[in-house]
Amino acid sequence: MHLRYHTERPVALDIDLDVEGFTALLGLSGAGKSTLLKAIAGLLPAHGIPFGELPPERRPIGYLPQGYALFPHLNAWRNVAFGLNLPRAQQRAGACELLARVGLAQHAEALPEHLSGGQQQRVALARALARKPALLLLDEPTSALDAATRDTLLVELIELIDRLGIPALAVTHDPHLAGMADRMAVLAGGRIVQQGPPHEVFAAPGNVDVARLVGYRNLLPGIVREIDGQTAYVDVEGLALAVRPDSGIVPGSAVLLAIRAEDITIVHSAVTEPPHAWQTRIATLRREGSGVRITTTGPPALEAMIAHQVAREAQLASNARITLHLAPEAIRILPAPERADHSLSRGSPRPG
Amino acid sequence: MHLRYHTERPVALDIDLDVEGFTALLGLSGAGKSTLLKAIAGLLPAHGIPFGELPPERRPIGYLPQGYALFPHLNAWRNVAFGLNLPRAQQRAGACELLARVGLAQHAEALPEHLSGGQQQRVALARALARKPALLLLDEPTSALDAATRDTLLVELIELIDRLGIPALAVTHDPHLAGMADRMAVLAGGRIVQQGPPHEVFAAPGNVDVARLVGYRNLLPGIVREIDGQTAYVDVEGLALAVRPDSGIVPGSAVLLAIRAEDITIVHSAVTEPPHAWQTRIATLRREGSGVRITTTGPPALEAMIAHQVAREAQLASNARITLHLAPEAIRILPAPERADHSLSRGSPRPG
Amino acid sequence: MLLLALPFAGLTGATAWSGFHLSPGDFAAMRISVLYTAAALVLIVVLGTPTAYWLARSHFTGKWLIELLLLLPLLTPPLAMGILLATLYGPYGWAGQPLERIGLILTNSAAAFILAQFYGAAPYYIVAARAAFEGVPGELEQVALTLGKTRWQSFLLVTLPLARLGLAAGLALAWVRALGEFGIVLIVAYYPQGIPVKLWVNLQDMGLSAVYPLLWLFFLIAMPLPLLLGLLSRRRAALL
Amino acid sequence: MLLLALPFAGLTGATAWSGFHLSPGDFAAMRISVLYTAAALVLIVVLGTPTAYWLARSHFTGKWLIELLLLLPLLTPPLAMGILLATLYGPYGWAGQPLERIGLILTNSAAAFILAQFYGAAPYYIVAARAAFEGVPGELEQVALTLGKTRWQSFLLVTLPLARLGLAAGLALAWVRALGEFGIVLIVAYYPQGIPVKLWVNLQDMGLSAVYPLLWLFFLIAMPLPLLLGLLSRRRAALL
Amino acid sequence: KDTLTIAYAGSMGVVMDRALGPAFARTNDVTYQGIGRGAWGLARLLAGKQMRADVFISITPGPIDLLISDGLIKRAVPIASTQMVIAYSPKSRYAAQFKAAAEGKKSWYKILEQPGVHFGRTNPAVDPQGRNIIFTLLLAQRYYHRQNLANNILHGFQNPQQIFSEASLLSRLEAGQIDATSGYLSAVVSRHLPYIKLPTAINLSDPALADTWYSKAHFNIRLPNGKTETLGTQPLVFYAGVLTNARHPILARHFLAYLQSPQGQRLLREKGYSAPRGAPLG
Ligand SMILES: Nc1ncnc2c1ncn2[C@@H]1O[C@H](COP(=O)(O)OP(=O)(O)OP(=O)(O)O)[C@@H](O)[C@H]1O
Ligand SMILES: Nc1ncnc2c1ncn2[C@@H]1O[C@H](COP(=O)(O)OP(=O)(O)OP(=O)(O)O)[C@@H](O)[C@H]1O
Ligand SMILES: [Mg+2]
Ligand SMILES: [Mg+2]
Repeated sequence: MHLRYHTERPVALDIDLDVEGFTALLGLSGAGKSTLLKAIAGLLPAHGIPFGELPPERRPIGYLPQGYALFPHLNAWRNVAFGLNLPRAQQRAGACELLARVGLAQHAEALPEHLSGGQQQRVALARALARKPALLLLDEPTSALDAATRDTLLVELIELIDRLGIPALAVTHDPHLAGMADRMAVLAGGRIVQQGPPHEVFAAPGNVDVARLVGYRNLLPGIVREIDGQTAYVDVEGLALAVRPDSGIVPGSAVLLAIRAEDITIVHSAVTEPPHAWQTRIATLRREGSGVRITTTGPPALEAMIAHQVAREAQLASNARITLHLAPEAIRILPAPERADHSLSRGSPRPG
Repeated sequence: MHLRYHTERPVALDIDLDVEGFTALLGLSGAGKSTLLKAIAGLLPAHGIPFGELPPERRPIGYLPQGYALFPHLNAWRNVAFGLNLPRAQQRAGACELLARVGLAQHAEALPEHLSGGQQQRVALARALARKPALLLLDEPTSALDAATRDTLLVELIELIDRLGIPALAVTHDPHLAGMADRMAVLAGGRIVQQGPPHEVFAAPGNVDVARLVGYRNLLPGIVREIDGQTAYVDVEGLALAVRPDSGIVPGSAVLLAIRAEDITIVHSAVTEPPHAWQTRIATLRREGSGVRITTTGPPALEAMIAHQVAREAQLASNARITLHLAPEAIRILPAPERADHSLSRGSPRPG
Repeated sequence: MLLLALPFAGLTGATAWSGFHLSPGDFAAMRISVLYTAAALVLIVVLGTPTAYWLARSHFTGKWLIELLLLLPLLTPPLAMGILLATLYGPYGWAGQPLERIGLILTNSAAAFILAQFYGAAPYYIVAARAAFEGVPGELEQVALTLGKTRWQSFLLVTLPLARLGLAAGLALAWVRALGEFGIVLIVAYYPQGIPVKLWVNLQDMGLSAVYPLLWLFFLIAMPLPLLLGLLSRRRAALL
Repeated sequence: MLLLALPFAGLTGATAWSGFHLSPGDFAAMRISVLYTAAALVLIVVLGTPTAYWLARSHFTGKWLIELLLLLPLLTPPLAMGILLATLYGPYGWAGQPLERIGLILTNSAAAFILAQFYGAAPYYIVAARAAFEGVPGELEQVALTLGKTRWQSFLLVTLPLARLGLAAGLALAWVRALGEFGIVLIVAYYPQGIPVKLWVNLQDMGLSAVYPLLWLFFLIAMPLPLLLGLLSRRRAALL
Repeated sequence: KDTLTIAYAGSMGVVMDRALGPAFARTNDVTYQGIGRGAWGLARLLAGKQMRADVFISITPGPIDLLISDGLIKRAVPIASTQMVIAYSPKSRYAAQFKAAAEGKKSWYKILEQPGVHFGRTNPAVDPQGRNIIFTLLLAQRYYHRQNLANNILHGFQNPQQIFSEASLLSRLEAGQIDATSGYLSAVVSRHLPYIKLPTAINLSDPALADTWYSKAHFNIRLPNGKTETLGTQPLVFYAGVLTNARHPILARHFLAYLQSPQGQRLLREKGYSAPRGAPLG
């Protein structure tokens, strides 16, 4: 399904987007994600296709609002039945079937305020499905769920969507959710700045906004020094990093290098530096669930994620001297941003 | 700081907990996490030490409630100044300093409803710090933040807490946050079922609840067949898995094996099976940001996370035959749960 | 609180319980009060609810003027209100004259009685209902639209049930006001005699001893509705 | 809505604008009305606010009885209320007698006037204020406690500002009710004569032509407070 | 069924609503509606066309004169008369003294002159009764040759401590919050209140005394319209007149005739009214 929507207020959007299967739309808080969904649902003045000329109650969409917006005076199954187009006698059975699909069969009688946040979200999802819509609009569908429930629910949801053949557009700021989608798009500055299969977007973010959103923790501005066949060398704060050159770059051009913390490894107490490795010191060090996160003094200051086992063997400690290794394949080359904007991941304008 | 608290309503808790530095308390939704914090803050009838005998306004605690509970009629800096014990003239400067610490210096004048969810949470955090408390109580302090902001803020918060020497108790259902803490504890069934440094808890969950919470996706019941020196063999649905034996187990005892999806690897198109490897088929396969998540047909049905590069080389596809490898060190042995309860990660009772 | 309850303790003491009896016509007055107040209430709900909803949901520049007009009847002393109504709807009033020609006499008639109660109670209902409607998040109505309900269905199925606490309070207030309305009724509809006017007549004709029993009767018939509404909304609130 | 505004259009038409003049004593009545109503309002706020807060926050089994007692004065026709007050606070009443001994005469005095207004308006204020307090989340008050404020400070700094919209509405309502109170005042305090009683006296003595100018004067002095309160709360709401 | 609407001076409630009205309604098969309120207030509402009635009954000629000058009444006939009395509360501290006075064993004015006595009356500026009690006391001052009698009881013609609205006055008297009030004999008898009868020379009941004796009482009062007026007595006679804009003029005339008929007069007498005196108005 191809969507074209245009809004002016509260935020100007000009959106051109393909929705196939389960499509995730990633964007920072305040980017206009909720605004877009409301526009498609007909709840905000907007121009667009499809549905653009229909009143909201005639648009064949299922909408899961950001705050769930369950009807507080109706219990779970009646909330779901609200969207069902069935004779009275069959409503309950129909609603319970949908609730069972989201794992809430035993909570059919509960009022929303007696459900936990995650349960509420699932009821709202069932309600959105009730109308058998031609398009599902999901606003942060998993924000209230713990990791295990989120993954289970998402997998089921994606299967359900495949089975019913209903395309779904889910907006989120969670890259994990985007990663599980059939297709993803990134919203920034009122436009879709990149779209495609998630692994492609994750592997080759088109600009700095996308890179940040999909989890590249190191974003280093640099200047291309020379290109030597399959390898280009980029100067980053005095260090020459080897990268696989992009078609577009020429020596002397300013670029931005994006590197995942997980892709930087350490080399065991090497006396001689192997290629693509250099010495530095650990600035901070912090144990996390899946490994040890270190930052280095630099230059350039980098963030790396080291597996627990490796960290133990290397006896990492604050201020210790280490050798970092960075494969050329792990570095993405992005166009340099017009102006350095370091507050992107913070200080976003107010949410919807 | 050692905490002992006991409540009866709305949920019975009997808590015995050490708080050192930044301590994370992990628990499922509805486990009573918020209840515990309110009890310590004096907002619910409870017995406990310390502070048990003081009225709420005299307890030296800083409390960040789950819904932030910012004062809607006061702008950001006045919200923060509410907790400051300074002469009128210095309040603004003091509040702005705290706001700057959470990266909100430029939003000092904004009213809460004009701030995004994450910004609100940070204002509430600054407000909780304003009183220079002897103990910080944080209820889901990062639930509204995107990954990048969350990590940045947490790192700063942990440093701040180190610097000020204020112990903090943060409750969460996010294992990632727990992983970054100095110390963590797990609440289940009204008690602390495990506590210690995060890497220890992550590496050796004491029971099935803890294992689930810290991200073990595979939880397999089995029977110990034999113990052979450093290796024990456990029957799991007909497969004998080699594990490093625990001191407590004897042949014939029922156990639960916990395995992370990330710890299961595949072996390249091997004709002969190496040790600790066996053949199976892929049931489902899904690309995610950091790799490909597969489930196998089993028995036993397992979930594994394969790096993108490996997956590409192995040309994984649905229904393809693969060889899984599972190192004995990657398997945790847990006591078998009293009764099989498969709805643990779902259907929790209502939240607070 | 205690202060407010004191006079009623006094009432209990002052009533001659042994010689307790009603005056002739008291029952007729009760019937009239209950019947016509119910009719006035229906009128108030039918006309007041859309007005309140409109005030709650629409935003335009001249709105404060409308609000001022709503305040006026609240503000006017009942006696003055009665005079104004008599001027307007009286036999020589410019609304009364044409209405009289079509057979609707608005002086000392059932219609006049209901009219007086309407003016006395409608503003209270509208003010309360408006606050109740403002408390219903617009988002829920919007979601109902996306689920295929029309605006009218969404009002019936979502807005009304969610506003019911406030509406019940408004209804109780309007009932109490309409039933107890005296000043306006005295001028516009001395007849048919409802309880408040009957109280006045009893006082003039027979003195206090005839007033107290009627007052008790009045409480007896006036109380059930507000109590019931309060109870119902509390029950439902507890259910939630 | 239009229906509600009609009588006032009628008033505009009926007033003899060319011969518009106030009767002597009208200004004195205005002074009395404004002064004493302000005093009554202070009393209502001082006594009513804690009562309303208590009703909003506490839960106990006998609460419905208290609520019923609150309804009673709302329900009682003003005339009956006046009689009850006269019985209670009259020179030989069992509350009036001791008060008279300490020099507080509650018959035809400023104190009696304020008393009548208090009983007429306080229930409205309490009902509105209670709803306003119920709208303030208890959690915010609790958070204020954890920030080291006492219960009183938390009430002043959090509850009051957050309830101010509803409190302002209650205050406006109480002002309007107290200022327009006629039935009770007529019985309890014929003197000093405020505007509503003066309207009645003017009507008897001089006829309608003397009533209309006084009514305009009444609107003129009664309107500013509710409008101001409405404006202020709207301004602050817009600020939020 | 036709509806006959009678606007009458408020003190006549009992005789109108319980005796004359129902009796007339029964014999003529009509519905009776009585509106009882201050005579001046009624007259103003009728004159302002805020109210419509078939018959208007007033005490004293003043309100009738107002309607006659507005052309709303052509002719009014006297139907009964009454006299001023002092009503007292049986619950009063002074009840025994009043009782003695009523039996002629004590001077009534000496009781009222005591400083602790709460005396009540209506507003002389707007109510005939309020004026009449002042005339009565001024006449008593001459009649008993007692200097300052009126002032000792009234403490000023417009003393706020004594002036109540009519409804308030009666309920206070019954509730025992006032010791004594002024009253019309007719109303006081209708309501079974104890009272002290006054000599004809001061009770304003005899038109024959009007010019020679009653007229000696007069006083100045500031009216609500700011003018100071000198007031003289008017006879305590009830006048009834048919309104020119009556809905049922024929029925109204029937009622007037009924009031003057023997049956009507008998009912009036039973409720404490005296025979009509004086000539028709208009
Ligand atoms: N009701 C409103 N009034 C004024 N501005 C608004 C309103 N709703 C949204 N905005 C503005 O529109 C912009 C986009 O809001 P929107 O809710 O679409 O963001 P979002 O991408 O959904 O953010 P989040 O991830 O926080 O939900 C925000 O910057 C916000 O300031
Ligand atoms: N006000 C209340 N009334 C009744 N039950 C309550 C109330 N508050 C909490 N509970 C119950 O107490 C239990 C614990 O609630 P609590 O809020 O402490 O959970 P939690 O661990 O903080 O969950 P979450 O992660 O969803 O915030 C829940 O099962 C809930 O049913
Ligand atoms: Mg949004
Ligand atoms: Mg919680």
